[in-house]
Amino acid sequence: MTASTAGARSAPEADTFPKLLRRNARLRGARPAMRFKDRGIWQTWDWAAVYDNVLRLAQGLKGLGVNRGDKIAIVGANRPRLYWAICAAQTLGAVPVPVYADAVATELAHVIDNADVVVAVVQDQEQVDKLIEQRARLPKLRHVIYDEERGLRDYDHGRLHALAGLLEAAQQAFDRDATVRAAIENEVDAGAGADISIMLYTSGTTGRSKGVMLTGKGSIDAASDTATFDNLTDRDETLAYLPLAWVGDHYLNYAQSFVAGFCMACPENGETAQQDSREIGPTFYFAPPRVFESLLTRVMIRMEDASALKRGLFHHFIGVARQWGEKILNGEKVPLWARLHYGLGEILIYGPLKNVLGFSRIRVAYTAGEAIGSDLFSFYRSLGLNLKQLYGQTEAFLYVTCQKDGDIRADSVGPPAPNVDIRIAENGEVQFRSPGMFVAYYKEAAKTAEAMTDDGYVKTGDAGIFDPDGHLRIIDRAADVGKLVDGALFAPKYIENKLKFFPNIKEAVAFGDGRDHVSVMLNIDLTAVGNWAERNNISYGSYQELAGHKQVYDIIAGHVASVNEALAKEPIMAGAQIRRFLILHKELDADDGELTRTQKVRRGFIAERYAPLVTALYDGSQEADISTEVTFEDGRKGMISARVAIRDAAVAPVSPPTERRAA
Amino acid sequence: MFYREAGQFKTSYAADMAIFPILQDRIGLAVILAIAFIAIPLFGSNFLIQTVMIPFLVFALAAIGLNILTGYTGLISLGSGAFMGVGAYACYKLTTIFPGVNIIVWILASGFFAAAIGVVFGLPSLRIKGFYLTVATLAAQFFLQWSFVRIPWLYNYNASGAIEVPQRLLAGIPVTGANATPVTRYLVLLSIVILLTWIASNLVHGRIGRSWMAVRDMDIAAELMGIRLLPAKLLSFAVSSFYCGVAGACMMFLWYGGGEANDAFNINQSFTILFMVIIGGLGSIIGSYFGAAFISILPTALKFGLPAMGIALSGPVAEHLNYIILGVLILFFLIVEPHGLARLWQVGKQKLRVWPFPY
Amino acid sequence: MDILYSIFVDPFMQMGSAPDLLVQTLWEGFVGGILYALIALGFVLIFKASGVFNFAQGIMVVFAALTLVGLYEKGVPAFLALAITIGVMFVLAYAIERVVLRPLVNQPDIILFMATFGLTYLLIGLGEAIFGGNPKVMIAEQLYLPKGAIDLKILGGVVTLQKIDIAAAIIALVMIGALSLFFQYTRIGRALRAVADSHKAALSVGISLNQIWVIVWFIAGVVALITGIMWGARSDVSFALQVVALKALPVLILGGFTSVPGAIVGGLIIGIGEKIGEFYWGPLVGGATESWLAYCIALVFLMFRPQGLFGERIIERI
Amino acid sequence: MNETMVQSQPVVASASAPEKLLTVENVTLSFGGVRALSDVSFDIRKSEIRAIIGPNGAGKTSMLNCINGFYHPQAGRITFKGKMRQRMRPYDAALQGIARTFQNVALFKGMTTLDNILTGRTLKMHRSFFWHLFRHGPAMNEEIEHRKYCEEIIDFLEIEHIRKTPVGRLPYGLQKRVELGRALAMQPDLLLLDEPMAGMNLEEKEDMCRFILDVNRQFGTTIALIEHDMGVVMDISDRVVVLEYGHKIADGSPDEVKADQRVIDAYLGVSH
Repeated sequence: MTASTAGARSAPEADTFPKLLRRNARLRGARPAMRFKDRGIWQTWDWAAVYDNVLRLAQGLKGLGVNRGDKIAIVGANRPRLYWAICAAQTLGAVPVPVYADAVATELAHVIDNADVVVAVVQDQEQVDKLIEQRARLPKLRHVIYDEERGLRDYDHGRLHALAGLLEAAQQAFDRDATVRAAIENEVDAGAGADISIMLYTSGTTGRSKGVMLTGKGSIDAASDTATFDNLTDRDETLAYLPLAWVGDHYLNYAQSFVAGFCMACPENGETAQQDSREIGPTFYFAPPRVFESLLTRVMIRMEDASALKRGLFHHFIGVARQWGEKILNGEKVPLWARLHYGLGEILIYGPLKNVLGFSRIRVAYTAGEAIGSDLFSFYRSLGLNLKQLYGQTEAFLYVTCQKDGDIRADSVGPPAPNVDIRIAENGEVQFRSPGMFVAYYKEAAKTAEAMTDDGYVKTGDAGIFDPDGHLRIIDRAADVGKLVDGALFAPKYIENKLKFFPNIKEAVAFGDGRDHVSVMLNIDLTAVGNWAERNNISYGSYQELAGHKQVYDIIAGHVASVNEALAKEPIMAGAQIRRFLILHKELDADDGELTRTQKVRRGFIAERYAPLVTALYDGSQEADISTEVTFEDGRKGMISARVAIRDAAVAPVSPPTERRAA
Repeated sequence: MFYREAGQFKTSYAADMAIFPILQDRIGLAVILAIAFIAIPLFGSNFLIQTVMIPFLVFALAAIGLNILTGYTGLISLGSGAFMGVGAYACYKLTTIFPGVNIIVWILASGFFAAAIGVVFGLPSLRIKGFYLTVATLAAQFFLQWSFVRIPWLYNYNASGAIEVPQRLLAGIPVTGANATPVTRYLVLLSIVILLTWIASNLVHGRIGRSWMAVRDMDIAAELMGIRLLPAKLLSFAVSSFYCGVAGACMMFLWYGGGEANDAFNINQSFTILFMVIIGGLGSIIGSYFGAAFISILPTALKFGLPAMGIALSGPVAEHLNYIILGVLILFFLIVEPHGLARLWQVGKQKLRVWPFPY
Repeated sequence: MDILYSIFVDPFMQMGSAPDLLVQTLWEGFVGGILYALIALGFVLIFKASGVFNFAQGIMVVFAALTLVGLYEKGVPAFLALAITIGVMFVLAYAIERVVLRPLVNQPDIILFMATFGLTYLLIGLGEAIFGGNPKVMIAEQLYLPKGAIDLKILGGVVTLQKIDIAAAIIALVMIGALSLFFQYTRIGRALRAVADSHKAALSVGISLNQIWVIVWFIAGVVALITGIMWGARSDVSFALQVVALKALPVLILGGFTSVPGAIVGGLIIGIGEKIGEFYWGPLVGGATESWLAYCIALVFLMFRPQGLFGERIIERI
Repeated sequence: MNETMVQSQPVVASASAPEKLLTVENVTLSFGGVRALSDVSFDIRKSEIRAIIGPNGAGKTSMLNCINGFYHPQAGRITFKGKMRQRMRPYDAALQGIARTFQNVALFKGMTTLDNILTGRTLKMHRSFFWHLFRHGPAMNEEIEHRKYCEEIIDFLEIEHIRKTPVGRLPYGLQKRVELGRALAMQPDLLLLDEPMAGMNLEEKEDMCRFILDVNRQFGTTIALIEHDMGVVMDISDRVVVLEYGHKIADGSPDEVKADQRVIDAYLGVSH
């Protein structure tokens, strides 16, 4: 790994979170460390106080017989006390295991059992009840500590403890005898950077969830790199509203705040999170694309109810922002009048808008998880919100790539994060080595082996490419990526997404794996194309009729051609240009099993269902007959048959390869 | 639109319960005060100060007083004019009996006499509610007005039967009497009004104010909460009358410079102040200012504004027009916004806070 | 000692020594009371029907009288002027219902109360603007109202009764009689009584609230007009009357807001009370006690019977 | 719940020789000729949930009104904490530690949720008028101290999100909750609830039940409640007294009452 870029990189005296905490308590003891909207105001703890409480809680855990290496489950919403619990566990060299609070009892039990948890620190009665319900499955769980007493008064407190009570007791112990506290402080020093600092369970979308083990040193190195990268300081504020058990929260809020010494604020509850975020006005912000999306929709809906004047202003200045906003944000050359015009917009619209959304003070905002629509992305950026993308994984302790200020695109996730080493495998899979990369899956040696290459790279399972200036582009799940017979890389989703950027194209299904060229089946977007038809007074009776219309084909052919041009510019993809396409006579429909319920195309199924068309696509015929069973809205079934035309697509000349490797 | 509330969060109850929790509001307030204390005295013409600002401030004070009684405690009074009179005469007697004492002390002290009288006439509120009580306050109005005229001792047996404000100095500068410049009187008045406004808002934002509002909204429930009705009402009467009293004293000493009860403290004065409260907004301190500004400045505006616009008006016509417009406006406001200018202000402010959104 | 004497003994000695003066005072109090009662009547009608405490009743009296006289001065024959004035009162009632009551329906009482203040100012402004502010003489003889006085030689003295006062008394009584008949025996009358009890009931009678309000305000207007004529004939027509009209308020307090007989009795009590008070006790405090005596009487009275003479006992429930 | 909320007396199981908090003996109340209550007697034990049920117009609310001194029975005696009392004003009831909610919500419509609850603290506030003139020093400290207490209640009733909303704008269900909060703020020894669940949907009813039970358990507050929903009553109350036309027709544990023939008759045909 190359030399550190970060100031605060883990020196031995700061290679675990408890050590960092102590450092912060010394360096900036009076600076706010955590806030929590409770009882109507933002209760605030400075670093000294947090350190104090962590020590007390550690003392409490020790009292319950927690030893090095024991696992401590943390279950609940974002609450300072739960964060203390995490750090307290780390102080004792025990391993905190945050678990999703909304997990149903059985999932919760699975994780706790799988992780051999001995003590669980939970938020409230709800969680306690889950554990009691599952107690039979949890022989190893010795104690449960709860934060909110409500409703738990009458429970048997044999193995149930109030967190407040532990803190209280610990305080008395400290007061009685100074050595007790000293002993705990020694525990802090006893911790080593190489120790497992936390165990994060990957949300089990694929199979059972696995416990990803991360070291303190690794985590801190990674965090300090990115903290420096975005020059986060102890003047920053974040709102900790992401699930405690998700790597994002542990990284962005816990790790980075410990490293940079900034303050994290916990919302009062789900209902008030939006309002709380507005009050706090975070300077560093993360949200998955869908959050930004729903925000935007809400903005638009609310604007619809606004007076004509306001709406006029709004749309005018949003237009201005679309035109100049990103340029200004990226520090490009912009004519003075445009700057003034934009400045006016800032006063009248952008500023207030960001204020209402609680974005006024944001310096750095990240989004990740799924691909973000370029319009959506640039909408926020054009308002002057420094929104960036990152690509990450639990196994990497989040960051693999992240975008630099002023060098942002919607379609790529940026260059490798500092000290991250990325390579693209032969099969197009993205592989990396990073400071924060995980040690192993807990008790899953086999799976660990699967996930790693022999030379110590982590397999992401995503296929990606580097664009000419070294920005990584995730194109597809590696599994889906195939090859044409001539060996050219074929990434169906990548092509399909490119096609779907055109409003006229609703769905696209690309074929090509193991064939001699790429061809696609398309659905036109009835509204978009319908409008066009009306404007050009083309009459049509049905989707089928419109889909079959010659001029429609011409339009679509245009789109396909431009996609090919785009592909031609990308050395890796250039080989997989679209040769032939057709427009389906019916819309792909989940009711017919052609789409998943989440509206993803089921390529295999479609291939079978429309086998005649697929063959036609490859045997060069100009049209083909197809008849398929369809399900109507009312559930009746029926056959529709059609003669579908097939077109050859214009192929673009391939530009000379200028592939670059990321350093 | 100008509000940037993101990042303004409260970490203590004191901050959360502040009367102006939003930074921008505090700034706005500071600006207004600066204008009132510095800009106007420096650049304001005597006309502006004497004919616009001073009446405005006097009425604002009286309106706050009545608002405490009517707006916050829900007791309608038509006696405020008379209570102002009590203040004026008290102040007159005090300063003529003890000329040595600082006049401002007496202006404030006169409020206590008004308060005492107010309590006496508030006593019926124990048994009487609503309109009945309103009529009871009329008794106060007419009886007091009558006594002002009938008891010569009150105006030191002046032949004119009127108060003749003597000259009083403050740090060697005349603040009352013929030689007091408008600016001095304005500044003295302004200071008094600001001070009392601050106190009023303190009262209504605390336990006292809550018990008043409780009595107003649901007196039975209030009593079951442990609020003693009579003391609450009487306190309200006392405070209200205190404010009216001081306002009356200010009116005589810092504005009229002398005058006679029947035209200064008559029933119409009581009505005028009631209108200010209604139009300004019941149960709102700032509303009292709006109402006062509106109704005290309207006549002036008519008398001097229209001719300035080239529309010549004879005195009486302006007078009639004034009546008509006032009547129409009252109706208009009650119909369009029964909660008065204060509500309009709130709504506007809310709009600015959520700008560009409608809600 | 002689204070007490002059308060508790002397006045009654006077009454005894000069009964004719007493009768004279009583009579004047009586007539004054009748007029108070008439104004109060207007209040009561409106309050019963629309729950509005019509502060403008007083000014409506002045306005009506002014219109009448004003029209006459503009050369309109007396009785035509009278007819037109009645028309004006109807228009007024209609306008009020349309412009004020309808938009404010379901608003709290105080708001409507305030609205009538606005009305007051509007009417003052209009009246003065149209007919000028200076006092006018009521066209009594043109309306064939009697002039002069009758001297009764009784009780060893002379009691002077102004004919106009007698006329006033009679007309007032007649009107009150007419009204009560109207309420008893006409469909509208019954509807009005119903609305006083509950608005739904009124609707069931088949008359819309809005109509009822117009009618009531119109009747109140006519009452106001008659009151104005009487009053004008006794003194003159000017806005000073407006303040006098406020006396109707204590009358209402005695009589209760919803009781017609209450208004009459209350009016008489106030009228006679303040005359007697002024005549026999006034001098002790320097006279001119009419301005407030009425209110203090009412106030004292209230302490003992908050719901008024004829008002029903209020049982509070929660 | 935070210590400050927890009241002095602990939760006593309604077992041997339960202490009587309030006794009503032969109370008779009539308006004019109408008899609202005739010769009603029952008692309320410390820390129990006592339900008063009965058909419409059975005199339930009148009973509560007598208990907190809003009505004065012509005959009979009411003893609270062993003190017999005559012609007591509602204020005195509050002073003695009786709080209540109302059949049709009686909140202070013009004030926010927080202010409404704060008014419940009035009796516990002692700072003089003088200090309130400045809203600093003692007065402010007192305000804050009580604000803290009210925040506990707000948290307890889960109404954080409407803390600063004028209650007039709240939906009915929430208003009832705020009213309960206002009563709780008085830290009453006896809490009278007049149809706390009237006009609520099922979910709201369940919440309200939970709150009532929690109040009773957490702070050992004695509760007397009027309720129409028999199901609810039988679930949460320890003992039930049944009124009909101002007469007591049954008194005892939910099961006993349910079995009582007269109660069944009384409820026949009465719609709920």
